[in-house]
Amino acid sequence: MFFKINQGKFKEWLLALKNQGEVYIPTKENNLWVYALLERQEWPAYFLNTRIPVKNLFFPNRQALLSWKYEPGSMGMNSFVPEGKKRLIVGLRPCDSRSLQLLKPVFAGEYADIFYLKNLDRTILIGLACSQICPGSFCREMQVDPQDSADNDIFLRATPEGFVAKVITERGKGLLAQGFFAEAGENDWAAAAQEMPGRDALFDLEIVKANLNSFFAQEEFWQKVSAKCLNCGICTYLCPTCHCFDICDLRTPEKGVRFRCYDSCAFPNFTKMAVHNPRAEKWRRYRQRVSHKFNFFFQNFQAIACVGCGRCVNFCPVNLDLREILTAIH
Amino acid sequence: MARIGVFVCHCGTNIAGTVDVKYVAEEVAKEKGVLISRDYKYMCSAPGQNIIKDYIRLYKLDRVVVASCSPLLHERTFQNTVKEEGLNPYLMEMANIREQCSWVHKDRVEATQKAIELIKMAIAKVRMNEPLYPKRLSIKRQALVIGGGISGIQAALDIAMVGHPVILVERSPSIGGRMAQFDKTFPTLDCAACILTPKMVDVRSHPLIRILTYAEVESVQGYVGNFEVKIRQKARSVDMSKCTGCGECLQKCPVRVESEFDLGLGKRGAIYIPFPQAVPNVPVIDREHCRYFTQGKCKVCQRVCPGEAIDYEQEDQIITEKVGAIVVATGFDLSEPTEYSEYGGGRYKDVISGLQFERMINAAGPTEGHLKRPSDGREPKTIVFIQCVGSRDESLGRPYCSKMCCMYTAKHAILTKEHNPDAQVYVFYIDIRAAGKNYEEFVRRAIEQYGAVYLRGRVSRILEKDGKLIVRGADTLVHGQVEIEADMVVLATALVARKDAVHLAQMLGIPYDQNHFFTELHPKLAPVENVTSGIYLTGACQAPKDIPDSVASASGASVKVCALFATEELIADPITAQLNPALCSLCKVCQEICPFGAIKEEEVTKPDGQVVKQMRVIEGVCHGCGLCVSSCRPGALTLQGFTDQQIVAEINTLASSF
Amino acid sequence: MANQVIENLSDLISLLTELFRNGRLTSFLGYQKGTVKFKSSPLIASRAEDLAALNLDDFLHYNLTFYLKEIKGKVGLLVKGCDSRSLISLIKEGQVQKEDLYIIGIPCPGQIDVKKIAFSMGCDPEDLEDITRSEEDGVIVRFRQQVQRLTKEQALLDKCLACFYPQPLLYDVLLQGDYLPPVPPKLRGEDETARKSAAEKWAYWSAQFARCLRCYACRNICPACFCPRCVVEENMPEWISPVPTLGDNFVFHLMRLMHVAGTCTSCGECERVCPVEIPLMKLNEKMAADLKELFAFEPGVDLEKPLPFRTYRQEDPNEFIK
Amino acid sequence: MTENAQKGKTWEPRVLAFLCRWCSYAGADLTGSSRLNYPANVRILRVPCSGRVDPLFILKALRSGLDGVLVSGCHPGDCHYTAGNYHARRKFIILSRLLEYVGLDPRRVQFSWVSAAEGDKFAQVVREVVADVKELGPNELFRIPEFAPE
Repeated sequence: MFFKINQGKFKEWLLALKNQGEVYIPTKENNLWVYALLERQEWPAYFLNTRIPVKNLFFPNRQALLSWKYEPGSMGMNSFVPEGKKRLIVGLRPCDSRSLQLLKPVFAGEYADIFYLKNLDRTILIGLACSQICPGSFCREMQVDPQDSADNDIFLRATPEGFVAKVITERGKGLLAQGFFAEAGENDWAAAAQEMPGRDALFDLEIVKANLNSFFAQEEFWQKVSAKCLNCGICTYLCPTCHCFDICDLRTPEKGVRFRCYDSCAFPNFTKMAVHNPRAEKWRRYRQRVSHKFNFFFQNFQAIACVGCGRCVNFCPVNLDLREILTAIH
Repeated sequence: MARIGVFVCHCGTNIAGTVDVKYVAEEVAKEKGVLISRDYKYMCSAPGQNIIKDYIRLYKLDRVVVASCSPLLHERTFQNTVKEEGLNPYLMEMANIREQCSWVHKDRVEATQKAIELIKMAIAKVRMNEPLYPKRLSIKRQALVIGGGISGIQAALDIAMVGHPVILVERSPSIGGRMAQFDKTFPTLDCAACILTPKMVDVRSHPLIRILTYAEVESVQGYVGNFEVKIRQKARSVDMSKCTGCGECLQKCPVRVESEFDLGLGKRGAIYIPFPQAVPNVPVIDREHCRYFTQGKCKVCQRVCPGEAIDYEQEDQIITEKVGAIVVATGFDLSEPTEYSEYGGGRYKDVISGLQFERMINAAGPTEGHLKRPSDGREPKTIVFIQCVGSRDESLGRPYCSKMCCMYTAKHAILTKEHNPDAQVYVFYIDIRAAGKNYEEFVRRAIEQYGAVYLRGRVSRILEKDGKLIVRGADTLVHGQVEIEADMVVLATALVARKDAVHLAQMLGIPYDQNHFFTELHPKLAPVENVTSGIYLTGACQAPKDIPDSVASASGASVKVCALFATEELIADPITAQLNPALCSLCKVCQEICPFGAIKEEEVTKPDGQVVKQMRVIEGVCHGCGLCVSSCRPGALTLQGFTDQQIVAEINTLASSF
Repeated sequence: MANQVIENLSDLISLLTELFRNGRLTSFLGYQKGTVKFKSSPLIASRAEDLAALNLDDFLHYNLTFYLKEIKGKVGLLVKGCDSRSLISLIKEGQVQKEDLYIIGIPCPGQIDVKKIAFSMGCDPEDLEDITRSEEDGVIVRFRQQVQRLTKEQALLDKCLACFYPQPLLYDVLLQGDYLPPVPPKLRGEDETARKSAAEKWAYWSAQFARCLRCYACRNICPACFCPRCVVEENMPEWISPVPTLGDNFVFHLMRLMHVAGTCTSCGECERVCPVEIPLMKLNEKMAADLKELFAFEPGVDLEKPLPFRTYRQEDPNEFIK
Repeated sequence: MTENAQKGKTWEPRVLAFLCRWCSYAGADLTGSSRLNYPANVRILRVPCSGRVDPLFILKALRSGLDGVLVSGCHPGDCHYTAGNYHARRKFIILSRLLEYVGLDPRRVQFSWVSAAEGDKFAQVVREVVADVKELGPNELFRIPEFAPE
């Protein structure tokens, strides 16, 4: 089911969406693109993708889990389960939309993570087709189509006049039935597709997957490819699918809050135990990151934990390029 | 889990009058790990201490907090209390709820609340306390005395008298120092040599004292009780074991150069002893001037020496010795008279320094005790003495008083008059500083009995005219200019630190002031000690000092050395820095900033045979200030008794936000 | 210091190859082509064969000295004038020995500040299509079918506009070239944030630090951060919570500044790598200005002068103390 | 602070004072033995030397919600360990200026030299610091807005 809308109406529609819940749109703040609560800012005329991936709105770097307080003779506890307030995120790129679905099995397993699931449940996702291939990205190799995505409630394609919308879910459909959109057809949808600059595929994901097991033991390979690595957390923190976390308490003698925050397999301390660190060397940590995304995660969840968004490539302080490693493995 | 007992003292009404001690005890009992919390009228009394002991036994307490007066007052008391019950004394902490709470606050609610928080801080700290044990270090019972002047001589004798071996190192060819240059001593006018020479002989003949003259300390390593010193014995070119001191060589040496000892007023040979009573009475060859060394031939001394003691091939030797303590007695230098060009020092031959005058008037000196003008050898009739030449002069960066000049100038005035009662003596002074036993009387005698004319004022200029010195100055007491036609002018030049004082200070790790005088640990209460344990100061290397002061400080330093040697082993306070090499980045900030030189780099062989560099805290030297700890960025250093964990635990008890 | 000058890149590769062969070098740090636009990539060579990738282009931001924290042995490396100051700092901190290094100075025409260019053009760095240095002056930028000429002041890193040490202060050999500052160096003007009221300053820095992800890229790329364990990782006691609260972020950044004081040469790598654009150079510059004003200390220019927290003068400022 | 709130009192600042054990701690003792008065808002933490005070202690105290910090040591030249206070002074002025730069009023973190003989000065210093901090109000700088105390 397709609809279309012109620029002016689109802006009105965004404002109208605020009646439904909190609306987040891509916004440039402090020189970087983030999803920000729609207040007075304009819909951006042009943007590639947000610097901070959308996971941050579902699995934030600082999630309060519970709080406690000692009372004379007892201890009061309080949980921070998110309220069911509805949210709408407009303008997700297909890679980020995919990442939210990829993370679902992680948080929905035997011990369901109520925070992530509730956030997912209360959020309507309105995706947007890409206008350009981001630097460092390899989405097509990762089987993410920059022009289409089924991981949203609604998916938009921009046209010179406005947008063509594809309805994917029922709750998505509900949002369009508000008089802002006009009906459109398959041909409008197809016409709105933008030509993405072509490039030969760097690698075949299937072959990478198949080869990873045999590469695992090649220490020299991993040492060489990870030599530049800084051990910083940029690639993991900006990765839409990385989801390792730490749990810490902040407290005074009387009260405290338990938090969840990001942790990174790039940090030497990540695996540090009392007397032993199984991944003390950098190459082991780097191997872990690649293997987890392309091998272990697949073994657990039958999916690859990478959407090819290219953030880790583009923002790596030392230009350590995951694509090169994958190509080499291929 | 810690088993903590808290004991809250009433101190009569001193604490209980302002702080609700019962409530405090109840409140702190709720803290984690507190098994018992008791209050009592006087915790420091015998029954009070017994309460603590009883509860330690009864509850098997392993930590104790005493909330009472200041730890500066009773920390030792309560440490002993818990120790008597078998607890390590460092497992006791105090909360100061008297001096820093009940005595400074009036509001009972506020004071009570504060007392509770102070005790909670102490509880938080004591939880982190660990038993600490004093460290024991061995002591090498041999002392090194640097400098063979009267201070060094006295120190060597005192230490040796107690039975400890002493190495006395003197840079010049003989011991004796400045005092050997003097004629008479104030205020008694007894002859310097008469009282010094016997001491020099005592030193020479003492079986426990080893004199190394013509020698210099080259390096000092180690720490209190365990120094390793390297001493350079300069080549004397005379075999000490063969020389009989007959003096034949001195007579026959064809070279004549200015004698350092006589400050240019006399001559000596290239082979020489500085003065007749030298100890050891063995000459040295001054290779810079010796004809054999400069021109390749001569060897007169070798030919005349009956003992075949001359050895031109001798080389410098490095002597390595272990010592437990070092006494620094390196004395002073004198400022250059040339600093005052208006006085013509160095230009006018008859303008001399006080020490030159001292040599001149000395019966054993270059003029055999006769006053003679250096220019023409005539006896001076009118002598002007000028005080404070180079001292108390901000423009030279030397604001201090040289202390001795007032006295020795009075002495010189008296001696001049005694030599020639007709001589006229003028003294220009700024203030007369004669604070000392019989000192003021001595100066009065110079003025009243001997008729020295004291003029209060500065000399502005000295001119040479027809073989006379025209001294122009102010007499501030009559508010007028004076002009004196003098035959000789004597400048009381300033006592200054030795030229190489800084070099020695850095070698020994002792601090020095802006004038390069060495700094004592405390100017009043530790006047001979130094921040570097095991190194003691005496004499004029610290500041201008006269003979009685120098001798007294030498004996003081000696007692400190003997006290150190009297202990079986060094017991070091366990409040010291500890280093975890695994966290150390080897940036060496600790080594650079440690005021005591307690941190050293050393090579360590690991179990796998690999040799690595590591920093090490020498516990015997560490004073426990914690400066290195707060400067150590990776947290490789910690201070026992005041660890980061303890301090953060204290802060955290006060936390109100997160 | 040797006066040898290397004519060109191929001579440099031959020299390095020789040094690898005779054991004078065990590693070499240089630059190679990057895989994304406007970026080169560090080259870590552990044998002569790796040198083939050595390439010097217009984008040599990296201050390679930070790799010396990790890569030990006989290391050869390329340094720009500013990078050499980090070497001096590291020698003073006892982290490297001059004898272990083979230092090759390279000329630097000033490094292009892609973020600054994008900001002035009102776009994102990713949107810029092409940046080329122009012969006469500055750079030519292509962006969405537009072509724009920018002056050096508009196009180069701020630190390059204040380049007082265009020639390395420490080197074994120099690569042929002009060792001149890109523009006549000017001291940086007063920082406008310093003039704000306390509340405004707090609001400004709160907004900056609130973004901090605590990815530690600033610390890890910093040559001055060489501790085997950073205090932020210490948990007994825990000085700074791993949770990126505003307060802990403040403490982390202030602590880091205190720890690199005197060693930090304001090379700007921390700010360049920050994924959330925290203006860390403002803090570095503030620290540098204070050290200069209070202790007459300039980091990384003098091998002899003691680091500011390793010495003191009796006449140091005292008025701030009651 | 919450305790006071519960007692229905007005807000009272809490100031942590790091005192060196040789000079300032003894000076604070003298304040007591001289029966001089100062506000009860100060909590004293004994350290061996002002040189032991790591700037992190100060940041930690502020982060913990203390409203003010005082560090006090021996006068220049009087350090029991000869130079601890000189070294500390360098770190303190740098820290103090940094805090000011990021918008923290320097009156929240103050320094003093108080000798063992200056009981009256200690009382005066505490009075001044407490008055300053009172004027500045509670230190809520580091509080996480969503968890501001109820």
